[in-house]
Amino acid sequence: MLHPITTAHYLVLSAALLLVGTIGVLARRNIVVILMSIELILNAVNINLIAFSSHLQQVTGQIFAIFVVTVAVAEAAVGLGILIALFRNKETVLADEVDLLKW
Amino acid sequence: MSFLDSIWLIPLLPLAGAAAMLLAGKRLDQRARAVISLLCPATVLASFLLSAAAVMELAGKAGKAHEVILYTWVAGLPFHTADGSVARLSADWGFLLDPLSSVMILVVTGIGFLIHVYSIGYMGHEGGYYRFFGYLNLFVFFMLMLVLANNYLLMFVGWEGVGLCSYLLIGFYFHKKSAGDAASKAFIVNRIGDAGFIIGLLLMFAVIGSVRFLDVNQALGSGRFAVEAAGFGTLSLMALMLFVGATGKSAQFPLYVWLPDAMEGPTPVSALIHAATMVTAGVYMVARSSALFSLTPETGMIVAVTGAFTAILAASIALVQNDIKRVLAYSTVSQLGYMFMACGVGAYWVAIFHLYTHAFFKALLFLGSGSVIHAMGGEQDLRKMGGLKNRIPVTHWTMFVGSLAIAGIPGLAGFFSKDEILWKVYSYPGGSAALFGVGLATAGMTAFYMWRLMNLAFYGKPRMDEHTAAHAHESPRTMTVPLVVLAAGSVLAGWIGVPKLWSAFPDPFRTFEHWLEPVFTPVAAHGAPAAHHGHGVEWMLMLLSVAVALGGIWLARHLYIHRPHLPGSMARSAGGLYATLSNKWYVDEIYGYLFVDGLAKGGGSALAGFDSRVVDGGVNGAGWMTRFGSTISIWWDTWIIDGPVRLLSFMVKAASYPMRVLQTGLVQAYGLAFVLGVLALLAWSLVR
Amino acid sequence: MTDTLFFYAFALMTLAGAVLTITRRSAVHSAMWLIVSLSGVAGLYLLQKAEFLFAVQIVLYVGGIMVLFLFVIMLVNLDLAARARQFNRQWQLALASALAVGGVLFYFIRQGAGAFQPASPPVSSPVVEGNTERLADELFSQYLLPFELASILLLVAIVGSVVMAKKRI
Amino acid sequence: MSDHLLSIVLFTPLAGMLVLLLLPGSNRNLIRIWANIASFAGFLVSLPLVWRYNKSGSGFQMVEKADWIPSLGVKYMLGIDGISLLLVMLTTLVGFLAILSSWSAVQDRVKEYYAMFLLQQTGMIGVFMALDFFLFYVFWEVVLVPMYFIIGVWGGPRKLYAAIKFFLYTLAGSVLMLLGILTLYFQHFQQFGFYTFEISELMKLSLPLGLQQWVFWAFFVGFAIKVPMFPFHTWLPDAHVEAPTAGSVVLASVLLKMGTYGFLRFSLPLLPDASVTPVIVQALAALSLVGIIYGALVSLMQKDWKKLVAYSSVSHLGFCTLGIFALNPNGIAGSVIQQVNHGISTGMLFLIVGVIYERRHTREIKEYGGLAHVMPVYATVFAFAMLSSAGLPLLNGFIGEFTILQGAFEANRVWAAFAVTGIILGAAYLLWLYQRTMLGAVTNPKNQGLRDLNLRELAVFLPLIAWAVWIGVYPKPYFEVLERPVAEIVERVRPGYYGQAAALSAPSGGLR
Amino acid sequence: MSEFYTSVDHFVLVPAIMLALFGCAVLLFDFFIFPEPRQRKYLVLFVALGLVFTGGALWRQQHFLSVQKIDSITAFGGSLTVDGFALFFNWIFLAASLIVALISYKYLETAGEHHGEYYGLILLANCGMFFLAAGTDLITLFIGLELMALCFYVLVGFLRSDRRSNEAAMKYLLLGSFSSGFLVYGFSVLYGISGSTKLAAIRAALESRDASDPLVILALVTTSVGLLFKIAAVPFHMWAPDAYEGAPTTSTAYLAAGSKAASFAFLLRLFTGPLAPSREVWEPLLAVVAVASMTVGNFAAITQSNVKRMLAYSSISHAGYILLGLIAGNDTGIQGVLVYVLVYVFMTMGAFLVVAALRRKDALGEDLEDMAGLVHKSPGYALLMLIFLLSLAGIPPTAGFIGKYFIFLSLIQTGHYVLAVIAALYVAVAIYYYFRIVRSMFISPLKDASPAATSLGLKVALAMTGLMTLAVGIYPEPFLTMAQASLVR
Repeated sequence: MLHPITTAHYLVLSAALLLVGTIGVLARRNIVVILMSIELILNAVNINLIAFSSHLQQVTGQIFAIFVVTVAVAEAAVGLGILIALFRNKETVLADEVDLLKW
Repeated sequence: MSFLDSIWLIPLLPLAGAAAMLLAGKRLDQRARAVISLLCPATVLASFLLSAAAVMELAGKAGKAHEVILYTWVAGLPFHTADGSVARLSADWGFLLDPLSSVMILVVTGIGFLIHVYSIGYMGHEGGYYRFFGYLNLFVFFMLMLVLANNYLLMFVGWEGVGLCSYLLIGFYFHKKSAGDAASKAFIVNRIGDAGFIIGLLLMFAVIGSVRFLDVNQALGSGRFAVEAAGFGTLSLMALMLFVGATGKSAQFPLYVWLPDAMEGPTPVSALIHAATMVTAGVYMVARSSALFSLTPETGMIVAVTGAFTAILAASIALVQNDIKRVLAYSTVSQLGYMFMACGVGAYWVAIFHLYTHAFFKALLFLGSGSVIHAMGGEQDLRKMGGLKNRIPVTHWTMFVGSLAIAGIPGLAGFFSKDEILWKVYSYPGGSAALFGVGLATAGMTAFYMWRLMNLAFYGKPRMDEHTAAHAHESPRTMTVPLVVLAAGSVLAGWIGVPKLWSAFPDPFRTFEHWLEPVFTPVAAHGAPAAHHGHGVEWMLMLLSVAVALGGIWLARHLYIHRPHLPGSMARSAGGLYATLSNKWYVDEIYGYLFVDGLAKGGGSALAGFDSRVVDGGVNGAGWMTRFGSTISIWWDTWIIDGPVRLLSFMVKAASYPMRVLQTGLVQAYGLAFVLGVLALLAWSLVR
Repeated sequence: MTDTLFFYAFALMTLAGAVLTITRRSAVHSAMWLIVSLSGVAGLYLLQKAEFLFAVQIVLYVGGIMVLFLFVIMLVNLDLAARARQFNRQWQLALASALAVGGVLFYFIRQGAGAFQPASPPVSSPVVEGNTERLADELFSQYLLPFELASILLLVAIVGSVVMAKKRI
Repeated sequence: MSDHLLSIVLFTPLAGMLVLLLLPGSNRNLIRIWANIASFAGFLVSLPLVWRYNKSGSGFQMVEKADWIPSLGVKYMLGIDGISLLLVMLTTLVGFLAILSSWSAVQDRVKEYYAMFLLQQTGMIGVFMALDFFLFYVFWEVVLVPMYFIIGVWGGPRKLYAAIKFFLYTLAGSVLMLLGILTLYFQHFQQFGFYTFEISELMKLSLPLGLQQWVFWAFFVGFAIKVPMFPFHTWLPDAHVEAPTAGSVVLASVLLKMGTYGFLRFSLPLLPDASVTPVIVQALAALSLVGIIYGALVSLMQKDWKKLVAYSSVSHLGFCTLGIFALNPNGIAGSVIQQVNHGISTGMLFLIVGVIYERRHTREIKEYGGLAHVMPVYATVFAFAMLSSAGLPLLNGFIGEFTILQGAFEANRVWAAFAVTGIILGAAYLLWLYQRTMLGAVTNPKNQGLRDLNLRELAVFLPLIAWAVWIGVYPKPYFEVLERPVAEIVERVRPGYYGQAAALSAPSGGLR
Repeated sequence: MSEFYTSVDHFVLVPAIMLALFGCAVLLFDFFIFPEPRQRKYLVLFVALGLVFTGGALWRQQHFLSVQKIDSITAFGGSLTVDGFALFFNWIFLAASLIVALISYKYLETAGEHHGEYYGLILLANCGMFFLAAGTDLITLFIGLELMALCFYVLVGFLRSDRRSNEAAMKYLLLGSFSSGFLVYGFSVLYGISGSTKLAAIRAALESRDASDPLVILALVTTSVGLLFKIAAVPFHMWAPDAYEGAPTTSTAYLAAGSKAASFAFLLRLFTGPLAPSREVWEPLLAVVAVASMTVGNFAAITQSNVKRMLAYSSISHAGYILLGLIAGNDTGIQGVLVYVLVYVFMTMGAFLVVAALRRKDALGEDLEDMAGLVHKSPGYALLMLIFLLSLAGIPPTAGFIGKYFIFLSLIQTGHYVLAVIAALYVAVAIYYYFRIVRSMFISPLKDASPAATSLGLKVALAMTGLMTLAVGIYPEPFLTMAQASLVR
């Protein structure tokens, strides 16, 4: 009945998470939520890395994951900073109201 | 140095005169006209004397030919002739004096000199005096080049040159639009002929490998080429093409239309260029190519028939013309037709003989008419003349002689040559009774229209207004002297070509034929030997022609003196025919419709449209979409000039917008594009 | 056996949290659900014997980033945004294309485990020392460079966010 | 020193330009004087070429060779043969006259104007001298930019459109040509193991016919657009009509020759098999013939004086290309001579338009008429230009046209037959133009007070007229100069043309 | 020196250390030594100094390589490799940073946002680029990329009070981190495939698998998507026009030159290294992308009226051209990519510099109209701009032609005739919009006579770019040999 969990399971899961994140990025108007969705994507990557590293019985993947987390933090920080600057001038956090630059 | 070696000076002297006019003419014209009046005729006289001397020397020379080569003019590169042998595209700057060219240069310089003298008086009161003489000298130069050249290519130089001068001289009164038109018409129609000439030359290069007269004759005579009696071969084509050139220059059907219009030029010009010399260049050229034509009987036939047709056509038109100069112009065309008839049947010396006599009396008639016009204060319409006999006696008597001569009254120059032509046309193997008939009819018409002219101009009661009548006076000496000289010529010139029939006269009276004999390949080369005709036939034909001539004269006198009302009624009764004749068989109209409007203008504009629309690419769209198409005119303009580039730029711009529209400025749309890209790449690598 | 159950539990937690994150109207709720999702991931880390990462996940993400997010959400008052539509005009299209990508991904995976093989694990004796130690060893020997580099990265992040967010520098 | 004669000739105008840039822009006359001096110097230094060129010497002469980009096998290599010699002389002379002619015509941005001309001068000379394909391409492109500015800045009302059209058209052609060049370059590497752009090296290639044809078409696009041959000619009227006088003169006299020169120097020798492929030869001959007749007919209908001349160029260049693809000595030699002739005659015609445009600022033919009364000298000069362009014997045009016709006739009699009609029409539209502008009464009062040519303007025309007469009366030197190079080209495309000829000539004893 | 940080490691790392050190130093100085806004311009000197030191370090490495006759030095257990390739690109980065620093102060003063952080970020970004060029380990590369990217997010948004700048930064950041998510996802799969993050190991692993392996394809596609985003290739280009337009022009120049060059270094490392085995998969993909980039870039640029935006599109099309070199893939092609990048950096920066010079307090000076009649008010700028544009279009004898030359040649050598023809024809299309600028500069009448900005730095920078653009065009030999020596072996 319950078969053992293989790496493939993790890959499927991460793929799914990636998709959810992607949808979030593409569909939500609120920039904050978009940033969150990006976090989701990075987590999907991490699931991949961890799965592989345990599959390969080495920690490289985990290290990689740590760095991914770091990057995620950094991006979030800068992103929110920019968001604040934007909000200061434009009074909005909705992605589709930001379209001065086009064509 | 001998005169023979200095023949290259003969053309050069008039050129010097022309150059002088071009450089210093204007100043001379203002300060010292006399200088011009002396200098220019002097150069021609000089070259006449030189020519005479050279001819004398030539007479004494064995072989009767002398070639002087200055240097290689067109020193082209090697090429393959039709038979694969190698030849070099080359033409000398060289001169050939032989009996044929000697006759020509004497005529050109002699008549040319007389007409120069005449012009001193005739143009005395005209502006652009120096221009006129400059052109005239230039013409003499080119004409001499034409007849003295030792190869066809150099001959073509003169050929084009005289065309240019006739253009300049016809357009001399260039403030008159008609003059300009006539000039251009003459040049362009001639160009059509020249195209034929050029192709002929190319063929000559391709087949024979050289265009030097001596080479060509030697090659054609060498038996390398058989007589093309069987079919219409390369040589026949070559000959035909040369003849096309001749029809242009010598105003034969279908290219004769320019000559009557050329009468826009000053009368001396008409006399020199359009009667005595230039228009005979074609005849000279055909005669020069006798070796070729003798190998191509079929072309010869074409020549003869064309000549005959032209002769009678022009004569018929001349019957009803009212412009004194036009009558003479058509008469010239018709006389040239005679000459080609002679050439066609292979009686080249007779053609040249007629050319020579014709030069005298036709020049005389033109100058005379000029004198008449001069007296009438510029009036050229015969219907407004009449009764000038006593007002301008010298002109009258000289023209009287001229008219008799052209009509072919025995003893006068015209008689000998014309009668010889008729006889040869009848008797030569190439000829036929039909041709003779046409010739005879033409002779009758000639006599008629000439005497119609005489009667309308000199006899009967004056029809001009008093003012003109009061001022009608004899022309100055400078004009009458040439008339007299020419009249004398018209009487005497014929006596060196007395028919063999008149056995009473010793051979010296037939110098002309003997003189020209060495130049032309004997008639025997025409395949079939000359059919023998009895003396009786010849006598009969001669009398017949004389009778016809007299008949024509009588009819003219009857109609225009005794029954002046008749012509009008006849014209009315035969309305259609009359209209057709006076409208010159509508040839000009037909041509105008066919070529000028049809081909050039129509084709040109069609192509201009084609160029802008089709070639310039599917401009419909381009112009239609063009961004700054403000007013219709601009729109049309851009539409017209638009090209593929516009089309391209349009398409690019058009393509530019969709690409930019994707750039909505919405960050998530960008993300979407990104994801679609991912999808595309994944899918692609999946399906491969 | 239990691993299997735990896996599905955490997987459900992760995905559900993720989905709710991107579907909640209010950003605050999204943040909360994100925490849930991240914790689920953390749980998966545990299952894979990545204790250290588990800790990092909880502390850094759930602790650090979420605080940051909430802070921002408070700073830029979002009630206005909360009342607005939460999905943009292209969301169906986005959904469709994302699912299409998913479809392709799953096609790959459906090709079977055989065609879907990561590198084969070394047949080594099961490791005795704990996860964190090995991690440390690797990190400070093999991956010293990225580690140093990461510090610069964080510096940039700080400077950057300060430059951006601060009213006047 | 004199070993570098070509370089000197090449760079004199450029040096002149550099000095020019240092002069104060405010002092116009100084600039004008200097520009004229510089260009005249350019002409003077080119004169020694004439007597230092050895007619009997084969191949290229006065060759200069230096490494430029060794790693690409690119060399700075100059050299001239008879063909280049004539075109270089044409360039230096016409370039000078063009600059002389614009003394009073150009009033604004004088400095840039002359700078552009001098720069362009170097570019054009370089095109005719380069023996390295890369170098050639560089010069080829260098010419574009100044001409763009000359048209675009000092041009007529629709100058912008004309300028960019010219630029785009030519560039599109030349980049495709570049691909062809690179193909040869690479093929050479594959066959000989080293990279070079040297023409003499590339001539050693032996390429399969198919490839040759591809490359040929690539070259064709580049050259045919420049010439311009029939379907690609539409940039020409625009460019000519809008360009300032001197611009049109240089454009017509020299720039167009770059295309025909390209055919002669590259297409034929480098791709001999492709060049004799019946399809290609017939196609190009057909295009040339269409160009001849078509250009003539279209110019018959023009209402714009300058546009008429422009279209006449299409017709005349048709003769040049026809001669080239007759692929026999006379065709090619005639083509080269005709190129020079066209440079002289059409150059004069454009100058003539310029003179009157400077006085009346319109090119509408119907605006004029009877100018011969007010400007007799002008009318005379015009007559010379017209007649030489119409190919009247004793003037240059005839020599070129007849030689080309002979060559074409040898190749294919029908071609010649068609081409001859071009001569008739040529006379037609030129005479018609002359008649409508010069003859007749002065209808338009505006034309009453026009002043005749002044000395400077006359000085511009006299050399050209003199040259026209020289070629017309004594063309021998030109044929001598061309004999060797042409023979080499013909031998290249049709090996044994001469040999076979000699063999055949023996029995029939060959007439002179 | 421990066993984990050997002298070799140090020797290899020095340039990065210098950059980081001076980066931080500048930040500190800005705080403590130059509180006065007026004095901030002296920070440029520090930047220059830092770059000089870095250059010195690079030179030592170069020297070492040439003396030892070795291709490369590997450090940190294979995560960092200094070879000709890395050095070549690092020189380019240095030049770019220097130029940007030189022009920045004037521009930022005019724009009213002159802060020391800008210079710090320039240096730190350059540090990130260093690792992109020299890194041979996925993690190092990833961190380097992010380091550079973060700096650029800030640089783009540096005009904090300007909405367009904010917006540009926001968009760039969102899409950038989104794409790097995909990139690192691909990395994770690569790691899974090979069990290592070292490029060499990955290559070995890929060679052992067949190219149609789904994992490989997955990794390949996601990775290349991330890379293509960085070089702004269609359809991952859309951030570029907005970011370029919104950013302060100096940042735009840096973005267009530095970031793009670094990304190409990164891309080449991966595609000529680990991903080389599966060429058969990605060659057609890249071909499509390249053609699409040239098409969209050129066509969209045609009708732009904002010069910066137009140049952005042109840079997209240039990315397409450079990719063609990679597609051809033979030595000529790669050398072509290197040369093209070198050339591209200078000409495109030059163009942006001129645009930057037109910035004034009141006017952005980015529109085609603002260029009208430039030749009348500052002929020098106009002339230089002309040179840059000709070079961008690839007209000899400017540098751009040399780049195009290599691309065309490599395509012909490898038989990609169709691509060659397309590329050639797009040259003609490109001319059209480049010459819209030329037209407005030289032919249109002068709009406003207010003089263009000028400063010593601007002059020097323009001199550098102009000189290089001409030098490479007229005497390319040294640069070609340099590129030749920098091929990845």
